[in-house]
Amino acid sequence: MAAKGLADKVRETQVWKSIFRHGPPDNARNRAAVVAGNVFLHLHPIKLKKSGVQLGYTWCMGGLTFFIFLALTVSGVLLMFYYRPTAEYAFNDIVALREHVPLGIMREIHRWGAHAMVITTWLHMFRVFMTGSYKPPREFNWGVGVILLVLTLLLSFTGYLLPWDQLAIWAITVGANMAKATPFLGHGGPGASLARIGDFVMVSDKNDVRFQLLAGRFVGEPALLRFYILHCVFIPLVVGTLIAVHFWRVRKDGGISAPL
Amino acid sequence: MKKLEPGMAYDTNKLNKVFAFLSILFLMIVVWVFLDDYIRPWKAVQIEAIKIKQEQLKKKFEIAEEDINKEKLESLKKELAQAKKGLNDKRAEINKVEKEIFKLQKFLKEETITSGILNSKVSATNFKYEQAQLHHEPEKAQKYYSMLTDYKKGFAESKDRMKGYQAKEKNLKRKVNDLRSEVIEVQKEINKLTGTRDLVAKALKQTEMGPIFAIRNAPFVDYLDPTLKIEQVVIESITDDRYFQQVPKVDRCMTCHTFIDQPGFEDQANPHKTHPNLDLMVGRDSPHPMKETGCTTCHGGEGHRVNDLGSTAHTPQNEEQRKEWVEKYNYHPPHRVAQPMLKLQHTEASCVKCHQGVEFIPGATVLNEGRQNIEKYGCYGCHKIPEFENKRKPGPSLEKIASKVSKEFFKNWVWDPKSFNPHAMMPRFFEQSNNNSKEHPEYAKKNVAEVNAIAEFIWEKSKPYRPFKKYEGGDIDNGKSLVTSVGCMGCHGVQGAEEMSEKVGSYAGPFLYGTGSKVDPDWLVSWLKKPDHYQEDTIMPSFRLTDKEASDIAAYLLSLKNEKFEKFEFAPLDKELRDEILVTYFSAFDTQAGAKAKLAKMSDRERTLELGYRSVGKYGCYSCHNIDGFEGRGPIGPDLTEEGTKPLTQFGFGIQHDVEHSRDGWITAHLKNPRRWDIGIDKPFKDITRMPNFELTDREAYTMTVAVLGNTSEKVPLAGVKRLDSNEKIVAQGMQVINKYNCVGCHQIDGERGDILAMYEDDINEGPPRLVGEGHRVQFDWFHYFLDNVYPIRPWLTVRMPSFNLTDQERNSIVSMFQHKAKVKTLVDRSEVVNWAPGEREAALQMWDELACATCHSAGFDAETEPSAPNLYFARRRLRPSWIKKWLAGPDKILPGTLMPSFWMDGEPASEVLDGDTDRQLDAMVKLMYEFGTEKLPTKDTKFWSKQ
Amino acid sequence: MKELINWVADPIRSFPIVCILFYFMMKYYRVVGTKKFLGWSLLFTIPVSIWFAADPNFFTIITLPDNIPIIILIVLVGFLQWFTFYKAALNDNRLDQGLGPIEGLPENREKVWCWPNLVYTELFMIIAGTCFLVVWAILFKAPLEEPANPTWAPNPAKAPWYFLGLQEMLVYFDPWMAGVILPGVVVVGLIAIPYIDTNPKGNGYYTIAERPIAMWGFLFGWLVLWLYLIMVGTFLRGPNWTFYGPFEYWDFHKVVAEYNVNLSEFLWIKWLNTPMPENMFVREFLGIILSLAYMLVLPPLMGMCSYGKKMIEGVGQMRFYIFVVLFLLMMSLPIKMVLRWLFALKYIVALPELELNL
Amino acid sequence: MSEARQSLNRREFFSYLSVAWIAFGAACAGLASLAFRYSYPNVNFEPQMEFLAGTPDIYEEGVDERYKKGFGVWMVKLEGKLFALSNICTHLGCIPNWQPAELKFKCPCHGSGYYMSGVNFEGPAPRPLERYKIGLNAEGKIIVDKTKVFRQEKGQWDNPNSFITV
Repeated sequence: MAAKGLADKVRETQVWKSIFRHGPPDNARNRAAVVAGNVFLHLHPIKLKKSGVQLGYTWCMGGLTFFIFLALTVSGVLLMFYYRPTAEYAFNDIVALREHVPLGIMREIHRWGAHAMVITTWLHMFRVFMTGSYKPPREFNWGVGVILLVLTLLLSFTGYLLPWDQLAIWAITVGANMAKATPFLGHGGPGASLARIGDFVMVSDKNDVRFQLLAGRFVGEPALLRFYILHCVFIPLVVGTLIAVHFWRVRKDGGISAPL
Repeated sequence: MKKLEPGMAYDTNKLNKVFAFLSILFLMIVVWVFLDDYIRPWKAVQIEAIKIKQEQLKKKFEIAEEDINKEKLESLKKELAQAKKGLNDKRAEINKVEKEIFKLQKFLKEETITSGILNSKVSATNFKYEQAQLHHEPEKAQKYYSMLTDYKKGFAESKDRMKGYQAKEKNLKRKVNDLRSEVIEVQKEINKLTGTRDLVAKALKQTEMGPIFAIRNAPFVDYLDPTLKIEQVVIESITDDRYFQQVPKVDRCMTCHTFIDQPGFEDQANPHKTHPNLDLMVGRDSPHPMKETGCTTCHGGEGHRVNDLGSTAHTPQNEEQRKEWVEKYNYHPPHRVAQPMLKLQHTEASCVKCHQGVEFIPGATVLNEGRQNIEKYGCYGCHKIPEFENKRKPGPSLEKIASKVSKEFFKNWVWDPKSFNPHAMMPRFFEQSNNNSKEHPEYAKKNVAEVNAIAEFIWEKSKPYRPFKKYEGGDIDNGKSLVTSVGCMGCHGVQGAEEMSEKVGSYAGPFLYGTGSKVDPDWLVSWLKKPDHYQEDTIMPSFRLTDKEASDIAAYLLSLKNEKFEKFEFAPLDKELRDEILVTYFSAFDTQAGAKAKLAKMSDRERTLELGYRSVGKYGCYSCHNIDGFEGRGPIGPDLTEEGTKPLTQFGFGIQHDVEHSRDGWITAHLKNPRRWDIGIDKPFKDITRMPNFELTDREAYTMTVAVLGNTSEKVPLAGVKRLDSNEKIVAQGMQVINKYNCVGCHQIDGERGDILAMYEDDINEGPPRLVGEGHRVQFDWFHYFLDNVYPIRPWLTVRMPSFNLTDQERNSIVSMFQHKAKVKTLVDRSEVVNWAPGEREAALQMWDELACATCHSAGFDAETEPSAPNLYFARRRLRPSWIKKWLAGPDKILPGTLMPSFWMDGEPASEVLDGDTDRQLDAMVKLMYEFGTEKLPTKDTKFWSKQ
Repeated sequence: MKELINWVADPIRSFPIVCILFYFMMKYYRVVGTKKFLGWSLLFTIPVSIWFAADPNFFTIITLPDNIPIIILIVLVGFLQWFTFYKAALNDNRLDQGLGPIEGLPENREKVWCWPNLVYTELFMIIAGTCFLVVWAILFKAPLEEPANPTWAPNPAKAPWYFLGLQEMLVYFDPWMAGVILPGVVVVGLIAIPYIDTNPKGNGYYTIAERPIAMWGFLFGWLVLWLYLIMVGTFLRGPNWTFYGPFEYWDFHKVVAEYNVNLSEFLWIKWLNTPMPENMFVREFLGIILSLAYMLVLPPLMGMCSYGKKMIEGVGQMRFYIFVVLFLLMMSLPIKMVLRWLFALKYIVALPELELNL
Repeated sequence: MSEARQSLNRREFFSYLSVAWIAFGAACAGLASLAFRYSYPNVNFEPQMEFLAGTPDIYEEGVDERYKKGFGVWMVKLEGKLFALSNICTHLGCIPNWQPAELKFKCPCHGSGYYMSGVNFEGPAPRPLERYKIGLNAEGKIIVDKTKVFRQEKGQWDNPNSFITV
């Protein structure tokens, strides 16, 4: 009784009231208020279809993907405190992260989280297809989702280079060489050999898409910096924006899908 | 006012108008961004360069066109037409063969596939077979083995067939070629004739600025494959310091200095000029190629910037050029740049960044001169200067000074050395702009007290010395001729021979001026006879003078008087001022009262000596002179190790407005008058600038500035510096000894210096021998012996090789230096008996007569004539046989202007003996020289060497 | 036995097997989608997995830290695929009886409060997810190899695991197809799905019977062409991208007998017995015609057959042809694979002069 | 009627709104293209893979080793062709030696042997040595570009960039 009394007392303080503008969510009014009045929760509807909370229906893969995205953002920001994207330091900093930097699993969380996010994204898409949830009125949101899937892969791919070890540079080399083969835009692709006038080579290893990606003809320090920026700033910004669109459309398209 | 729709705050049309206006503005600004980004000054420069190149190529094209033999070309063209006509007749045949070749392709391709398949099967089966062997499965292995054998057989057969087809193809192709040979040959001839022109034409075409050029360099698409672009070199081995990180140097100078490394543009104006010294710098085959050395390594400046003359930190050579640049390029001096470019005339300063540990840097004439001047004036005595560490003190020792000069002389000398000896190298401390008696009478009086005290102090410390000889008079004229002929002038200038002294320009020893008014006669004779009797570590050598010679020289030197100076009377010690100065010293750590009390406890003599001690310390006398009680004190002047990168703000320019506000401006001004910074500034006596005035000439100040500017904090990584190899290290060490004893004052070593030779312009053979490839010439054990026991080799010379006071280590260094310089380090086995081939000796003797060797090399052969060439009896001991041979073959090539005739000029035989074979003749003569040495040296009494 | 598995695992054999398995799984999904089937297959799979893992070579490969996610993915997909069939079978049985799907039952359509139902579910998943990630991070160190060295490449040099399907395609296609066109088609195709699939049924519940084409097509691409190829690329490709069985040691020196021949070489040398023409388009005319026919002639033909007609009626010309083109592009991969294995065919169109090989 | 509509259309076309959108769109496109251009640096710091190798007439028939040290290239003049041959053994990357007496390249590590043309004929080497891109510049000097390799087994040695006719 005393504890309850204490909780009530806390609830009655001005501080508490200033933050939570409603009583305990044990009645309809407060349950609505707790969701609608909270900036973090207000993306949710106040009430939703039961299937939306059934793991057997949603597998919670979308939610997990978002959670992992947040976890990756936090761990990624923390990693940035100790990591310098330069040829001299990148590798040593990674070694430092596992050898002496406090919370030595930060990089592991980030890396395995990245893999996990790829998996959950795929499975999310798998589930959405299985329940036919891309069907009208959710066609557009499915498209946004596919783009998010591609961006997730790109996020993971750009992050792959940052440890600056053999695994990193050769995986990126293999990946970047595909860009080389882009028709007309990569110097090893179909049509590239046609794009020249005399000495003027319009598609060469110095100006094709691979060069744009790597800022060089091979995976070197400029590529490291470029991938770092893409990985830490550019793609996350785009992904964050698209996630907002994605969530907004889930609400606007009638919440989690269900039979008509 | 128009009525708006309900719910509308603005009229839609109005909104559209504003939107349109802003959008157009936006668009225009975007266009501006494009242009701003696109228009860069270096592009204009590059276009200019292309035009220059075009002009040049056009001229070349015309010349090439003219060079073509038109008639021949015409006839060849006709021939070609003829041949082509002829080809038509063979067309059927050619077609037939070509068809065969085409048919053959099928077999070739088929066989390629077959052998490819078999090859892959061989490899795969081989792997399986090896795996079976590895896992001890003999049955499987057996199976695979037989398969492998089959495949291998098949593969070998296939390869064989392939070779057959290939041979066939080759044959057929040759056939076609044979059929066409006439046309091909003529075409080749034509190509040969027009080749140069065609190549120039091709190059000319590349300089065209047509539509493709425009597209390649158009905004936005100029990332594809631009022709106008920033050029750069990245030099890993030379770095710039960026917050303790050494980052590779990046130089983009060649973006505008387009032809800097290409010969043929020497006459262009900058920036299109070729580097003036491509053989040494920048050139691809030079020791400093652009890609490895860069530009700012030597010139300084901001190599990675390309925007304009100012931001790249170009520095004009002089005011004139600055004005020109301002006019032409809107030049503004570099702002916020740590290291602006060195002025062109100071560029050599940078050599020392990479060339360390050597006395001379070949090619760096100004720098070498500057260093020589530093050596001459002994700057390193007071300042720490790289490459001058651990040198002997530049001034003479004062430890026994009392026996050499009088105290009165000493004071007057210290006060103003130049008033006694206009050539004195001792700088002037007093009567300067910040302490002269006119403007600062009180300071000058205090200076007088200081000098008095210094003299007292030095005399107090001076150890007794008793000259071992008495001066008893001598022949002045003979003395003078001795001074100018035995070699004194290699180190000393001499009063009475001023013109010659200036020509020689020696500085290792003091200019002998007014000596009679300076030194004690007994001391002088003793010193001349045996310098190290007075000072153990002197570099003054002994000339092995006879008593008469010494007396005569002394007589001459004593006859040189400076009467005016003699009459100077130095003001006596002002005790009050002395005490005042001392109180200032004492009160540095004490109250005035305390200082005075301390002073009161001292006796009069003690006070004088205390001030003397303090003053020697204050003026740093001990930095240049050995003074008892100051051993091990650090140099008094600031460290100049990093003077070249000292921030400009750390230079005090005082109120000197006419001094250029730059590092080199300050240094030059400072060297010319160090005290100028005090002008117009109120400083207490104890704080006024103390650096003395050397009264340098402009040239000296300039060269020394260059030498000082090179000492920077920039650290070139090991990979970038010139690292001396084991040979060069030994040479550098030896050169230090050579410089210490000023050997180069007399001897020219492989073309360097030999100052005294200036006296022998009429006949260079009368001067000290020039040492060219000396390490090859002489045997090193002889050399060793000689340095320790000098004896005359060339009896006709009046100039003498003196005996130096060398340590073993120094002698070793000299000998090994010559050996390593000549890269000949072997010992000659002198015990070997001369081994004559049949008839060779007779031939040698015949040549000896024919060539009349004994005319000059008469010593031991011809009593009648005075020898005018070295005594050949010493050859065996002294010279290397291989050198003798080289010498005989072309003495002129080794010592231009030598009296020795070139008998075997250009490999022609000198005689008919030995079948007129030059090589054999030379060998015979070398043997003869060696045979002479086995005989005992004939004296006047013994018989001359005979030919039996 | 292990040798047999090694032999079977070669894509030449395992790809058809996987295809056949896929066919039966889809056809008998109602059998697969039972708890009994799950029980039996677990009973079979678990000991077999243990037996597999007992092999040192196999164990080495699967326990590479970067391969752990694939294992997790396989387990999850295996279960979720069964779960899908299970749910779909339940629904389809109900639909057969004329009942609606389970998800459409009134108790499932009931609206519930977000707080605490959804918020708590999310919280639980966050906690569980965090625990899972932390445990994973503690148990397995993130991989770190030698410092980057551009002068020597590790062999094999593999892309990140999720791209290994694409890298595996490189065996059969040139990079411009495998690395650019096909992935591009996948993305475009995925985005296009809702606009092509106009079947209104199956929206919001698990079913296979009501949308067979979508299910067969998607699952074939997802399971066989994407996941299977990733597994091959990860577990079965060793040095020099040579095939290695699951129990095989990755011997650097292994060589496989392989020599591939272009279609044009077959045509001119083998069949016509003449030298190859010099003009490259004449040389490759058969391949060019075949490729063009595949992409341009086949779709109208398919539109003319009865099934195609029916589909056109249902979804319209535009959607049908887009679908067919995407489908044909997807099928080009298995077709090329089969051609390679059967005829050692290298390129259908070989124009190295233009870097255009197909 | 239709004329009036046309004129209306024209007026609409030149209306402030359309001008505004066109200008706005063009400006945005311009900025986007600048952003694209921004991704291509104007200089790059990659090591130089090209070098000048004199004029063709300095080479004699056979193997020339002057660019082996420093650039890792043999210049080979053979049957009217001059080409730049890589000096990296295709087996395990050792550096073979040129043996003028036997007219072959022999790898000291595992004994792979190559003909003067670069084709392997003995030892474990799996394929011929690679050739580099070679060409003439405007001054008639040879440029060797090591970024582009030509491999015999891929039939690339017929590529006109892989040799100079002399």
